[in-house]
Amino acid sequence: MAEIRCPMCGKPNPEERETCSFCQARLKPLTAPPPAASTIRAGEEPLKKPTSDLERAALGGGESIPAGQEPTKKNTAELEQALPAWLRSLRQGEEDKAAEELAAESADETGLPLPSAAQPAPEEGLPDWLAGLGAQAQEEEEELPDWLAGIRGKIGAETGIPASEEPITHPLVGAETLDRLEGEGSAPPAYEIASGRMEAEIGGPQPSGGEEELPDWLSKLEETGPAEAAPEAAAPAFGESLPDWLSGAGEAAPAEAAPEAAAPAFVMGAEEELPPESAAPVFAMETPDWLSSLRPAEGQTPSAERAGESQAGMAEEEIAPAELPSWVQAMRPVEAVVSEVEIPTTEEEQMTESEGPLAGLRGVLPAVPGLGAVRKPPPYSIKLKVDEAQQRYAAYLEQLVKRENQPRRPTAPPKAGAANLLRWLIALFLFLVVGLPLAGGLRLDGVNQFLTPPDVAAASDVVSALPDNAPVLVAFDYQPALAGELEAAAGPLMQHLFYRGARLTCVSTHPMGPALAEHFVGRLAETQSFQPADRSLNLGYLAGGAAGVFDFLLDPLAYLPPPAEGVPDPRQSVPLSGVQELSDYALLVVLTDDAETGRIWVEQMTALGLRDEVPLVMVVSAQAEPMMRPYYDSHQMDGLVSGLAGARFYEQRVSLPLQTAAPYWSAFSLGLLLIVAILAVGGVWNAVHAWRSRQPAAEEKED
Amino acid sequence: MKLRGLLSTAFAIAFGLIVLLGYFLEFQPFYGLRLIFVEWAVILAGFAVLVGLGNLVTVHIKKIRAREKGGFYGLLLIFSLLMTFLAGLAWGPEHPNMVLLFRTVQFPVEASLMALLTVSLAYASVRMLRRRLNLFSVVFLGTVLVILLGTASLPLLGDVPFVGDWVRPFVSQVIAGAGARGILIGVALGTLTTGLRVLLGADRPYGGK
Amino acid sequence: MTTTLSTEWISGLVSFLLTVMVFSYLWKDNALFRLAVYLFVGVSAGYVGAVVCRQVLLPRLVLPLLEGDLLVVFPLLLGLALLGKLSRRTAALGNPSLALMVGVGAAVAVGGAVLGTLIPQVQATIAHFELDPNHSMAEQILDASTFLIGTVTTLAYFHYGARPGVQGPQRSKLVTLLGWVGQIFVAITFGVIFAGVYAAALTALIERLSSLRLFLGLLF
Amino acid sequence: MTPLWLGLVGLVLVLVSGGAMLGLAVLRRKTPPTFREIAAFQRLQDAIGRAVEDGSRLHLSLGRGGLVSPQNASALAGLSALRRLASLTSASDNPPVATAGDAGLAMLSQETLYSAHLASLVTTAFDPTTGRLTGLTPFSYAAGALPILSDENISASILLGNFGPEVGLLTEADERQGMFTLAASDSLSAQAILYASAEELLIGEELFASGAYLNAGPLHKSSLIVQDWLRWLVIVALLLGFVLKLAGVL
Repeated sequence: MAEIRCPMCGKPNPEERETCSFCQARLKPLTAPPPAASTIRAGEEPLKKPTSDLERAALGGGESIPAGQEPTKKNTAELEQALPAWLRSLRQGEEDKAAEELAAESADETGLPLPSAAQPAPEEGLPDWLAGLGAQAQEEEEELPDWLAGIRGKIGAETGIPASEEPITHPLVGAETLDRLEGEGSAPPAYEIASGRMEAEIGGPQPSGGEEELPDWLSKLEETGPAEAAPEAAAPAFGESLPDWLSGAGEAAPAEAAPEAAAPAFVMGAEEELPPESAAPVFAMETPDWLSSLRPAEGQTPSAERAGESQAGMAEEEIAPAELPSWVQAMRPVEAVVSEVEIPTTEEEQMTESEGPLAGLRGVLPAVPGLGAVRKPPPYSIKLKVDEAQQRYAAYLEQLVKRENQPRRPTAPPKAGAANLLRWLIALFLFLVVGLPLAGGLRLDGVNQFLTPPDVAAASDVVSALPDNAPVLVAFDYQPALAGELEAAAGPLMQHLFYRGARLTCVSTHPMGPALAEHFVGRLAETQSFQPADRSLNLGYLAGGAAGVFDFLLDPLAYLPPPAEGVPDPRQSVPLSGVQELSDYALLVVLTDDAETGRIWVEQMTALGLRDEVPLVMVVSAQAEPMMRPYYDSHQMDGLVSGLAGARFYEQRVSLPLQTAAPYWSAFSLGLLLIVAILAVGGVWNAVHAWRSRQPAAEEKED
Repeated sequence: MKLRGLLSTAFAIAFGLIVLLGYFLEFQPFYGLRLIFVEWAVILAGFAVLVGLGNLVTVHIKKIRAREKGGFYGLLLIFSLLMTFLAGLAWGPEHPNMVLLFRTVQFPVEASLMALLTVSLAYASVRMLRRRLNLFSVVFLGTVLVILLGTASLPLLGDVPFVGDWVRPFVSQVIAGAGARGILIGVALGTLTTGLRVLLGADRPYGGK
Repeated sequence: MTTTLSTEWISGLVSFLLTVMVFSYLWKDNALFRLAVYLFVGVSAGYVGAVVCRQVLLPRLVLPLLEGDLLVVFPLLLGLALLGKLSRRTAALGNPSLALMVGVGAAVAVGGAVLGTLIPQVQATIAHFELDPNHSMAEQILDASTFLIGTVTTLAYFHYGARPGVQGPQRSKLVTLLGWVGQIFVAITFGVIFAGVYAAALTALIERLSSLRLFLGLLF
Repeated sequence: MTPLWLGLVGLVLVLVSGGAMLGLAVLRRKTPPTFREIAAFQRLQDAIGRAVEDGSRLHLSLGRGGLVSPQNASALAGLSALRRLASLTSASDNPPVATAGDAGLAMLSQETLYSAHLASLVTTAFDPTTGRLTGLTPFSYAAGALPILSDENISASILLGNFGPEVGLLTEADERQGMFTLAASDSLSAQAILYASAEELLIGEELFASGAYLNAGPLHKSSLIVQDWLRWLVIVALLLGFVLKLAGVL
């Protein structure tokens, strides 16, 4: 049996089929093959009847727009019933202003003056949210900075745009609106969508969204002479203000790109409506750029050829494209295969009805019965000219579309009951195992076989080497949530400082730091019976991140409030006695849970050349250790204590009378061991479960 | 683009570029201007916090008015926020009463929320292999086990030999150190291009796009 | 003294209750948990607001203004405009102020990324290859090589460029191989840091439980 | 102080990167680059579709990195993604809700959602509370976001920004609600937690690629190309340094 290859997807179809069984593209002309004699005369108006018929067929019942009629009103009026309520309200006269504004804002997005009343039309046949998605077709455009758009303007100009070309405004969009245009994507008017869809049906160009990507046939037009090329080519250059009467031809691109960019393929309705490319979702990875090689822009597919021929036909006619409504241009390629009727032009030539309901009316029905004389259509090759790569791409595209059609099985969330039970069990065991040693003062930590790590030893040596009553600067740069760990980790070092009689100046780059400092120092003071005020001064919060730390290191005392009467001057306080600048401090201790904050202190100290003058020791949360250790290894700090483990080593090395880390250690070790057991058992169990549940899935795939 | 949009974009680009120059050319006038503009930005961030407080309050007032779920909690939030704010303004954040408030409310709640993570993270790790069973997940989980085991002390036996004194340091300092460097350098590259997009006026989250 | 004691006692009781209320989230999201959370959000926001007013706006804006420093007039005006964000009607007034923050923030980010991370991290990584004659050469070379391989493969893992293929975009074989090794390093790195976070959380839990025990000890 | 030579090296690096981004953005508009597939974005696409279809909301969290801090870049990347998501769901009954732990970011999220609202065809009044500040400290921010996740019919939660350990609370809340979670952060501790707890994770710098993968524009795509160039520059520098160090030259 003879087969016909579909001009759209290139798949073989039985000869007798009207439409492609794969992509629903039309395989045969809608009208009977015309006699050979017929030719089209320049200056002829396109026929209403056949084109509308064709459009209806091609659009699957979509409304047609007769020639010479303002398309907007008619379309939206007919769509009235199909429109969502809020859109219908747009059509109410009293809301014209709102519609204007909406159009202006959309224009702001798209760069196209948008007829607000025509706005709803693009949603025809699509789920209405797609309209919103469609608005993103040209987001790439807006992405470039405005001044950069000028460069594109130049590029466009090189493609033959008269620099003086003035954008023509749409009646519905004021000049003020045009000023605001930035070139964002927007849903095009109805007739643009129609033309875009029609081009899709006949394999018209489908640029990927960049405005300067001229459709192939359009760029051919440029060669035919400035009279035709200029208005068309203006699209890329002055895309921001492209008048929509002109956009019909040039804007097949946005009209097409809107659904293409916006319609994720899981919207079945959209898939039925749109050509396969249209099903590709917005994501770059979903529409790999090789798809552009499938597009007629390469000028290789018959669709592009046809488009080119149709434009050649246009060139033959002495009608400037600018004078044609866009939908007519969209019809052009179709007209090439449509039979045409010579319509009597003068009244005399037209016959008067003598009977029936039309009695007395003249020229109502065509003078020539039937389709009349038809011209010979240009020869078409139904053979698809595609190379291997394109075939491969087409296959991949098909895979993509198929994959999109299959409903994706979302990963089933765990059953709430089982999940909660697991949580409760973990919590129960954890609280018991951690709580028991705390409650009973149990000590299971055994003997420590390891030597003190060098970073902890170095930290304790620095503190031991401090002169008595030395001024020490301490940065409390952690958040309250980590205070539990940081206070345990820094406890031994801070105790050690107080035993050495150190006078503390507290600062913080965290807004909660002042309270944390007071809290920590207050707790230490309780255990060691001294008045915090005698031994520490809180300078408060350093805003500005790295810049704030830099300023502070330059002049620490500048952060003190100016001396006031009746208020004791902190400069005279014990902690600050003998301190004029940072180098007067004997040590800088940074307590932090965040590697970034630690890095700031290290870098600013290094940048100001203070590293040789003031030793730097850090107490960090266990989570920050891997990021902070390199600074110790590269000698940018003099000591490092990380987490409770570090504190425990510090405590053992210094042998402080009051141990703060040790009481925690047993509970900590037991807790860790419990979690190790839970993770090991639970991990294996879930791995087996996952592996077994994979088997049926794999079998399904094989089937 | 509207005039206001142009002004905003001009502000972002101009101030941003000058501060950027101040970073790389640490001499006058760039360096001085950088310090001044960063100072201005810090002051504006201070104002932003006030606006944020307003945002926090209005969101919950709206909930209360609409009698949405959680309206009462919103009332509690607004009350505690205003009381703390006014008290903090009057006494200052280091005042004993403010420290007491911090110790009574903020510290226990934050520390407890952190403590909740022991259960959340354990649960997530246990479930991870069911959700994503591949070599990398297994390596991740194995590493967690080794590091935790190397950190703990066995009851009565003390620290775990070999794992604690050799494997843990090598894995955490060499392998993790290398991985962390790679990730941090990559993040720095991403930060560079993201920041440049703002400075080029391509990303305009301040009322542009 | 009794006042202080009673205050401390009430504070202990409230913090005890709040801790229990937060832990009740382990059972399920419940009213007690929400009560504690909303109270906490309000208190922390109020505290931060007060800190910002007293330690940022006062010393950096108000005091200089009182001293006649005209340089702060500009940020003052921008700050007042930013307050327009409190209402949608006047929100647009604050956009220039917001833009200034974004621009400066972006510059700070770029400067920090290049001078704070990119160059120092590369320098530090290269410095890591320094061999110390006092230590075992084999061990140092093993360390250095592992460090180099780890950093390079991790970086390569993120490579984005790919060629279109039938099975979708494909990276070159070399990059794919390097990326695979890099993923192993990434997984190990995250494992180490995860263990650290877990240790921190466990310490927080221990601190909370011991505080609960201390308070209960006061009662009984 | 930064040495002058180092500053100049940095400046050249920045200028070249910026120039390359612009140049590529202009030159490669007709042949947009191809990038490796990242499964998380495919899953995000499905989640967006489901949200729009079933009328549920998307939640995007921008983290708590200060706007004037070096950590703000992750949030800026998050804002690009927010703008795109807001546009993709603009016709949905429920616009996305954005939460942040920094006041500046909260304002930016409002502006971003507002501009997306204006660009959409929706005529309902804009709800400024869709961009929220939920707390001013890391854990209060996370705690403040928990009720939103459970009360506001959220079907997918996207976490793009600077987080710390508190992100574990957010992912657990997502998991309890059985919602899809896509998470990314510039912080290593947050990434480590997300590696175990998030349904889909963007590792390291993949966070900054979200704009390109969401088709946010040519400069986003050219950014990735420039990142690749710089990446290999760094790799070559490391290899050279290694060889020269071992040779004792450096």
